[in-house]
Amino acid sequence: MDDLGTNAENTWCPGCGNFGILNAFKKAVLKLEEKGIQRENIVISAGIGCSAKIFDYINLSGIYGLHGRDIASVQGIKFANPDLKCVTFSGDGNAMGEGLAHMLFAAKRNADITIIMHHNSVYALTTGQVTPITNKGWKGPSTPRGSVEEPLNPLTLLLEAGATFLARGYTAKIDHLTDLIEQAIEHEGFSFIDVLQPCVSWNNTYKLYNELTYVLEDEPKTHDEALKLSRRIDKLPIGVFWRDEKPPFHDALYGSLNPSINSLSREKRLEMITNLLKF
Amino acid sequence: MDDLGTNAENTWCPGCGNFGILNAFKKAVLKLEEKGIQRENIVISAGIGCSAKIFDYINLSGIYGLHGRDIASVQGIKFANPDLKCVTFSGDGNAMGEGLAHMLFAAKRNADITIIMHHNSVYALTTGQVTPITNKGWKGPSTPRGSVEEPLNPLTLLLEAGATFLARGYTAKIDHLTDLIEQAIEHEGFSFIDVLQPCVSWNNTYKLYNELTYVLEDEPKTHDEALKLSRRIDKLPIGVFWRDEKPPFHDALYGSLNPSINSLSREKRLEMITNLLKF
Amino acid sequence: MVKEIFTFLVGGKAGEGVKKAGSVAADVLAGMGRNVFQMDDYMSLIRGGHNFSVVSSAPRKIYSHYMKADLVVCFDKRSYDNHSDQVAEGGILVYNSDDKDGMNGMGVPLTSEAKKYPVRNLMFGVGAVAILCAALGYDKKYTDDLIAQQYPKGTEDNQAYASTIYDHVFPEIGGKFKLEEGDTVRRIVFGNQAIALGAIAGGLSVYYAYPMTPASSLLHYLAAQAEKFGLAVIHPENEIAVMNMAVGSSFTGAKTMVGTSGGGFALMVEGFSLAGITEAPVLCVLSARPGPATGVPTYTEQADLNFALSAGHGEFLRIVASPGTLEEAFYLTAQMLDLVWKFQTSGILLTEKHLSESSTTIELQPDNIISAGGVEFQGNGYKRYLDTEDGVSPLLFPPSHEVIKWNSYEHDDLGITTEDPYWISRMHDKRNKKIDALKKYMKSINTVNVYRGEHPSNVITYGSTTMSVIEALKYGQINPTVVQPVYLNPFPVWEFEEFKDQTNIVVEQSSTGQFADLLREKAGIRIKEVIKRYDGRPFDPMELSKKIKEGL
Amino acid sequence: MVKEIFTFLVGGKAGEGVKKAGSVAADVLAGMGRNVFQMDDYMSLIRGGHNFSVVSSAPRKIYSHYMKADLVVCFDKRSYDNHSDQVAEGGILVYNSDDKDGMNGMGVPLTSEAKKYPVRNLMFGVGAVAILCAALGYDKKYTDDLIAQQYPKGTEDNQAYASTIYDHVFPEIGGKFKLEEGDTVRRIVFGNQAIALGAIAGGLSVYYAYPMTPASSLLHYLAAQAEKFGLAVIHPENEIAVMNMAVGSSFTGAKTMVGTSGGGFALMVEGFSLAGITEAPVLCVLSARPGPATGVPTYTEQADLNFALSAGHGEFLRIVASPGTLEEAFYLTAQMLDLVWKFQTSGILLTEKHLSESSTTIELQPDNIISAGGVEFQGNGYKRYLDTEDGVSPLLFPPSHEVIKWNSYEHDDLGITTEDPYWISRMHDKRNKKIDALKKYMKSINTVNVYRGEHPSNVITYGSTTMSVIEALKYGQINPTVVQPVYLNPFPVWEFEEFKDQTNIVVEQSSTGQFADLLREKAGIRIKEVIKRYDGRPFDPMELSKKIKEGL
Ligand SMILES: Cc1ncc(C[n+]2csc(CCOP(=O)(O)OP(=O)(O)O)c2C)c(N)n1
Ligand SMILES: Cc1ncc(C[n+]2csc(CCOP(=O)(O)OP(=O)(O)O)c2C)c(N)n1
Ligand code: SF4
Ligand code: SF4
Ligand SMILES: [Mg+2]
Ligand SMILES: [Mg+2]
Repeated sequence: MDDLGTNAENTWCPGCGNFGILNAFKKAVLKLEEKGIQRENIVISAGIGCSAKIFDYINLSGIYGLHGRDIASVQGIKFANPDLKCVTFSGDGNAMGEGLAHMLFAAKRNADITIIMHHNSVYALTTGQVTPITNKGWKGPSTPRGSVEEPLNPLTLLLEAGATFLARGYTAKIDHLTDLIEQAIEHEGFSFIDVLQPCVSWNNTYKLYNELTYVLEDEPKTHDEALKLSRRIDKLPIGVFWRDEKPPFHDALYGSLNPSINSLSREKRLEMITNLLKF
Repeated sequence: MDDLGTNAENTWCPGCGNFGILNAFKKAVLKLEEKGIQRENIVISAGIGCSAKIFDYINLSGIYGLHGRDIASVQGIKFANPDLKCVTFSGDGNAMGEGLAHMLFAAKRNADITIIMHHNSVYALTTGQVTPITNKGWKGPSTPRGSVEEPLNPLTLLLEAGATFLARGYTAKIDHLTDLIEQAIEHEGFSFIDVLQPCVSWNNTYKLYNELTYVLEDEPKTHDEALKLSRRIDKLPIGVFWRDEKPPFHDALYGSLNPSINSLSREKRLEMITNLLKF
Repeated sequence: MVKEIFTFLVGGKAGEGVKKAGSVAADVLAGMGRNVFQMDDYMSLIRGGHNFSVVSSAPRKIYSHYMKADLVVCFDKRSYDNHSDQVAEGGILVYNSDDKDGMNGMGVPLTSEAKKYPVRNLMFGVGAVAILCAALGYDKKYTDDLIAQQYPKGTEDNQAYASTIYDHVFPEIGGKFKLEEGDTVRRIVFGNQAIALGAIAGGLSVYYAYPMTPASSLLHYLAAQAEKFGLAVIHPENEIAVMNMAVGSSFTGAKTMVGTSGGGFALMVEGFSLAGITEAPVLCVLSARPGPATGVPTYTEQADLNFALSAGHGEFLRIVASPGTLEEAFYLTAQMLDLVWKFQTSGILLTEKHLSESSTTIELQPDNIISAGGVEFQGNGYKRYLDTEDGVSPLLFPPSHEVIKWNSYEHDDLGITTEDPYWISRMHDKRNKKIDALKKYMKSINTVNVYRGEHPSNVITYGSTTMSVIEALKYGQINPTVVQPVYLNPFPVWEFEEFKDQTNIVVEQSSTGQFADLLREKAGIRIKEVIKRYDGRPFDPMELSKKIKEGL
Repeated sequence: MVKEIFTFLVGGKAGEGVKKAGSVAADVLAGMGRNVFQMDDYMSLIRGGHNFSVVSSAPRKIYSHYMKADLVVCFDKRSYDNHSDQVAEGGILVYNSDDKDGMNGMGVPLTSEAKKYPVRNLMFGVGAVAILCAALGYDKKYTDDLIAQQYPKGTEDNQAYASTIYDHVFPEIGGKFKLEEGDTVRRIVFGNQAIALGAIAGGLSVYYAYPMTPASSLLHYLAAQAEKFGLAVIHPENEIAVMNMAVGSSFTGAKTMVGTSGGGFALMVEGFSLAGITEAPVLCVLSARPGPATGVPTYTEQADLNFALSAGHGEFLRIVASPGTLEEAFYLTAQMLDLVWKFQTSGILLTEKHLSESSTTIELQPDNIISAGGVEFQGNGYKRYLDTEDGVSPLLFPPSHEVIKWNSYEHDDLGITTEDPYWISRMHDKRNKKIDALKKYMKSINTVNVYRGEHPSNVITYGSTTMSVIEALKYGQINPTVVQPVYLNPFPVWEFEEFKDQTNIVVEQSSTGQFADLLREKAGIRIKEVIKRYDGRPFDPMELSKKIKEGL
């Protein structure tokens, strides 16, 4: 596992939930390798935030993108080379704020990517402002008198947008999370994991999540059940919330073409263009 | 009613559904005037598209904004002067494509604005491309082999985002639409009307909508009922889908302050700053 | 009457087949072996309003339409009002006598005749084509065949209608124009098509775009060609996605292009800056229209120049080039695709509505095209941002045993985020070295077109305005030297030394004279006069030649 | 030992109270009537890493921190490694003997002493404050009071800890530094606070921003002041919303401002262009950090200059100004708010992390502030885009019996969309007239600061680098004339005539020398040398003075 790490200095706060995501992801990669998915076929991306720093800590290829735009960039990788497994690490501000449209559209088109959302309910790296999924009343530096807005629910929105794989994990349940990551990457089509990630510096939710989370026994069978489960707040189920089958976008649009590999030769292109310009 | 029109040349195709929206809106303004809402207190906005051209045809003040950004600009008007009734006319490409995030966040924060969405399922002004709510299979110039994506559902997404007033109208049912517009403008908080708008040039849906639409007898009582209704496609109910009460954003954030009017005097500001800078 | 230049102008409402009639006329004239240039002037609407299409032709290469036309066909009163004073000496004006009568010119009952058929769509256009055929002396057989070929829907009705109109006008104008045939029959291509074909020839694999006039037809054309050429052509949710997806695709080694107009480009600039720091090769076609903001969507202007030259925050190499003709658009697109890959950076092919949407007969040599390339890494121990002599690091694409990290943060040579002052300044230097390397390379290629003339002064111009200038000089029979920088950033100052202190006239389509300022500021050019047009319309060669003459 | 300049540097991990210790030190020194300048160097992380705060002070006005410090306190080995060679002659180095021992300087068991208390957060900072108090010869009572005032949480533990540390160091360093008292006790203000207060003083009503370093503290400060001053301070979904909302708010007459850094600004430029064509008065504070893209978020650079000067597609008046000091930031923000309203256009207050996040003692005269204004319409028959002599149309706000239409399309004077060539060029001319009108107006105000010196050469600089230059000259006792354009667009060329052919040295924080190019290209300035720094760090006055001396 060691060689999945890098020499980059880790600058997360001690005790940060992000360590759990890093560990679970590395484990998942090893497990996928056992199943024959080579690590060089897995590429990663990330937005900007504490969450995104994971990019520097994982020794895999990919793009450290812009705040909110990783979900677009990672789709760009997939669409150009559909052979690659594409995973992005998105903060909740990143995915639900600046990047919301990209995420909903990725779900809508069933882009074959995996989004791991670090759900800490704050813009952690920019010192604790409210995110779109922060509870009402949050006193961050941009809402000193308490946020006045109700949070969005990532899971119900994604369900409505047509997502084909939705799950929730918790950073303190590493093996469970590992398993979810594995399944999400294996899923053909859009997959999203809402990872409950305590932020010890701005929003320490360990106690809360230890109390409220429980592992789902059965996956919901219907869209309605999935919706209902996603709405629960008295308890926080973790596990797979929704699974569906639809052809992934690249496949539906251009079948087995791999644009980065199956490029026509120069000769062929010029010949075809010459013909096209002849009468 | 005449003086609600302008001298601008109307450049909609003869038979376009947009005429219905124009007429219904003018009627609604007159009715609101009868109720004591003066027309100068109603300001309008619009994105870019055939739909948006309505801005030139209505003799009210406002901002003809950018494609997809009218929903932000109209909120900007409201937040600075909460006394104004703010309505924007958004194409479906505008509201659900380029502007999706703005619309969902306007609903989330319960911004006290009205969005009238011209639902023609095409980017009409740019010659008939697929929109985010166009049915799968649509052969527009950017999808010559047929679009491969399932449409988004504006109503269910907005329900999930926390919208407090949702309705659907049909351009061929002018009185019904007039009534919806009136209610939407009167509603305190976010309101949205999904207006089925046949586009005779790219997507002539008159026949379809004449067959499928019916006027809702009872408004749904629960969120679940509203969701269910919004999902119907065998028939297309028109009427009010959802109504809720929540304090509008400006009120929740700064109460009765009207930033454009209640500005502190220069003297007061300078005095306060001087005090702040003193020990 | 035998004329060198013959111009056909047809005007009417959107939806009446104006543009199609123009295209058919262009085909007819090209079919005579002549060169043609077609410019479509249309409003931002779908039906109604006022559109016109103007097609000029000559046995020689022709670079512009002319606003004075030999044959003018007006479908309605508004067209008549707009164009009745644009009839050339000895020309013919045909109008729709059903819309308004008692006017100068020849009235034809276009409407009442059309009413006899169920589908009136495009039918006026068919009438215009019949009028053209008659005026050029083509017989009915030719006209019938032409209609059959060009209007596959409702052909019979259209033929019948054409025949009636033909008969109407033939007695008066039949064979009025005898045109010299040209040497060979050439293909007609529109500007965005030339760009698309250049990109494909250069190796394009992936194209992303969100529709925006006047770049939309690039998306439409590529989408239509996608299957044939094995391209991924994708229309995503917005322009921000477009640019960020493009960076993602270029990461895989796929040659990637995007296209838009000013407003869409404005949304892309953050991602453009991302391409700068990640050193992602991405080419953006920026087809300008009058701004600011929504501006005038279906018209032309050159007001995005400064914006393009410094788009995106921070310092990085932005290659900007602008084609002067449709032929050049073809080659230059391929060359730009090559350059962004060679130097791993973002580039802009800056053009305007006037080039994107005009059509002309064209002779292309696809073999002359440059294929996009870049240095590829061999061996072990890959470093994405290896600092090399010219600042260009070898490329490598996934899947690979090596780890390839592109990073939007400042980074070390492995692509790992850094805040270390050493790496921050070193990576700035590395990227800046590419600017010098590109400049050196540019000295080995053609970066400025110089059309030598005999008059001891120069006309300096760029982009699609080049076409207007060349045609104006031909028309006016004046021959200053025309200097047209193809590359605008880095600006090829070295090519301007000789012109610096000569008499220079600048022609551009902007209200503040951005291009003239660029010439003055970057290359120290002395400028005698700046001829500007900024009402959304391209220059007319006649007017322009007069202005240039006055200026010289 | 009595010194003019006294510098305190404290380094450690994020979360250990480094910045707070710096602020307390600044308060202590300011409390002596001295002037202070505090610069915080921190990484983009929340806990750990390496941060430091450096506070320089003098009886006279001081414009920069110094990297050679008289008292250096290091909380950990990394700080020691970074700063042990930054001790000034005769200075003192204190380090944490629990982290590494056997080093030069004086070891203090910061960690083991802190471990005796439950809450260790910020405690090292308290230790550093105690060390400072001891070194300055303050007694325990003073120190206790100071701690009570500055660390309201866990005061007693902190006092006890401070006492222990004080006792540790006093024998060796007690009273080592005797500092001259200054004339009066001044307030300390940070850059973004000066901007915020300037905006409020100038009439601000609405502020929109999405958090982005180094502009975030502007949002935070204004959010905290909102209730008191009756402002709407809103943090929406993204920067695109920010700019488009701002245009909406300005439509109501509310003075509106937004703030961001390069990447966020990149997202705003479409809306910026909207402000251009709608003639919406919107002021954007653009606080730069090293780019491109995400770059280096918590450091400083001046690389967004060109981008700011021509941001947004199309042609419109963009006013760009950059404050040279924190005092100027206060007045200039108000003045810019006034100008965007006077000329109804978009403006950029361009600054950098170094100004935004540094603090200094300041003396402000709020009475000197300009309040934002504009021409308001009276009467009937309102035309939003009335073409006037100077291009500025009267304003009117809803609710009104008149119809007020702002339009992102090109429009006629009523604000109705147009495609008419007449209106297109006329509205271009109208907007361009405002450029001339502004230039004329600018000649009546101060647009360039000139600090006259005796040396027959000039140092030209701008933005926060001005502070570094002034301090470097003071330090080096050299006195060339310092020329600092406050306004960068339109560029006040008229003020530069006299300097054109003199010996000019340019100082800026960019790798390509954008500012030098601007001076050369816009004002024809001959430049002897460009001193650049682009590793994210501000200049140090000592180093800079050496470089300037060499250059002169
Ligand atoms: C366009 C843009 N706007 C703002 C920022 C500043 N920014 C960096 S990270 C961040 C928020 C991160 O929050 P989240 O995505 O939740 O990540 P976390 O730090 O909580 O893991 C913001 C606003 C940016 N980098 N780019
Ligand atoms: C940033 C930007 N991108 C693209 C466009 C081009 N554009 C103008 S209208 C439009 C689509 C309009 O579709 P819709 O909102 O559905 O309106 P409709 O014409 O159907 O009423 C587009 C893509 C633009 N004006 N701005
Ligand atoms: S601030 Fe929060 S999210 Fe960021 S590293 Fe620290 S604990 Fe983790
Ligand atoms: S194209 Fe469609 S939406 Fe546009 S005006 Fe015509 S009918 Fe209406
Ligand atoms: Mg977060
Ligand atoms: Mg539409």
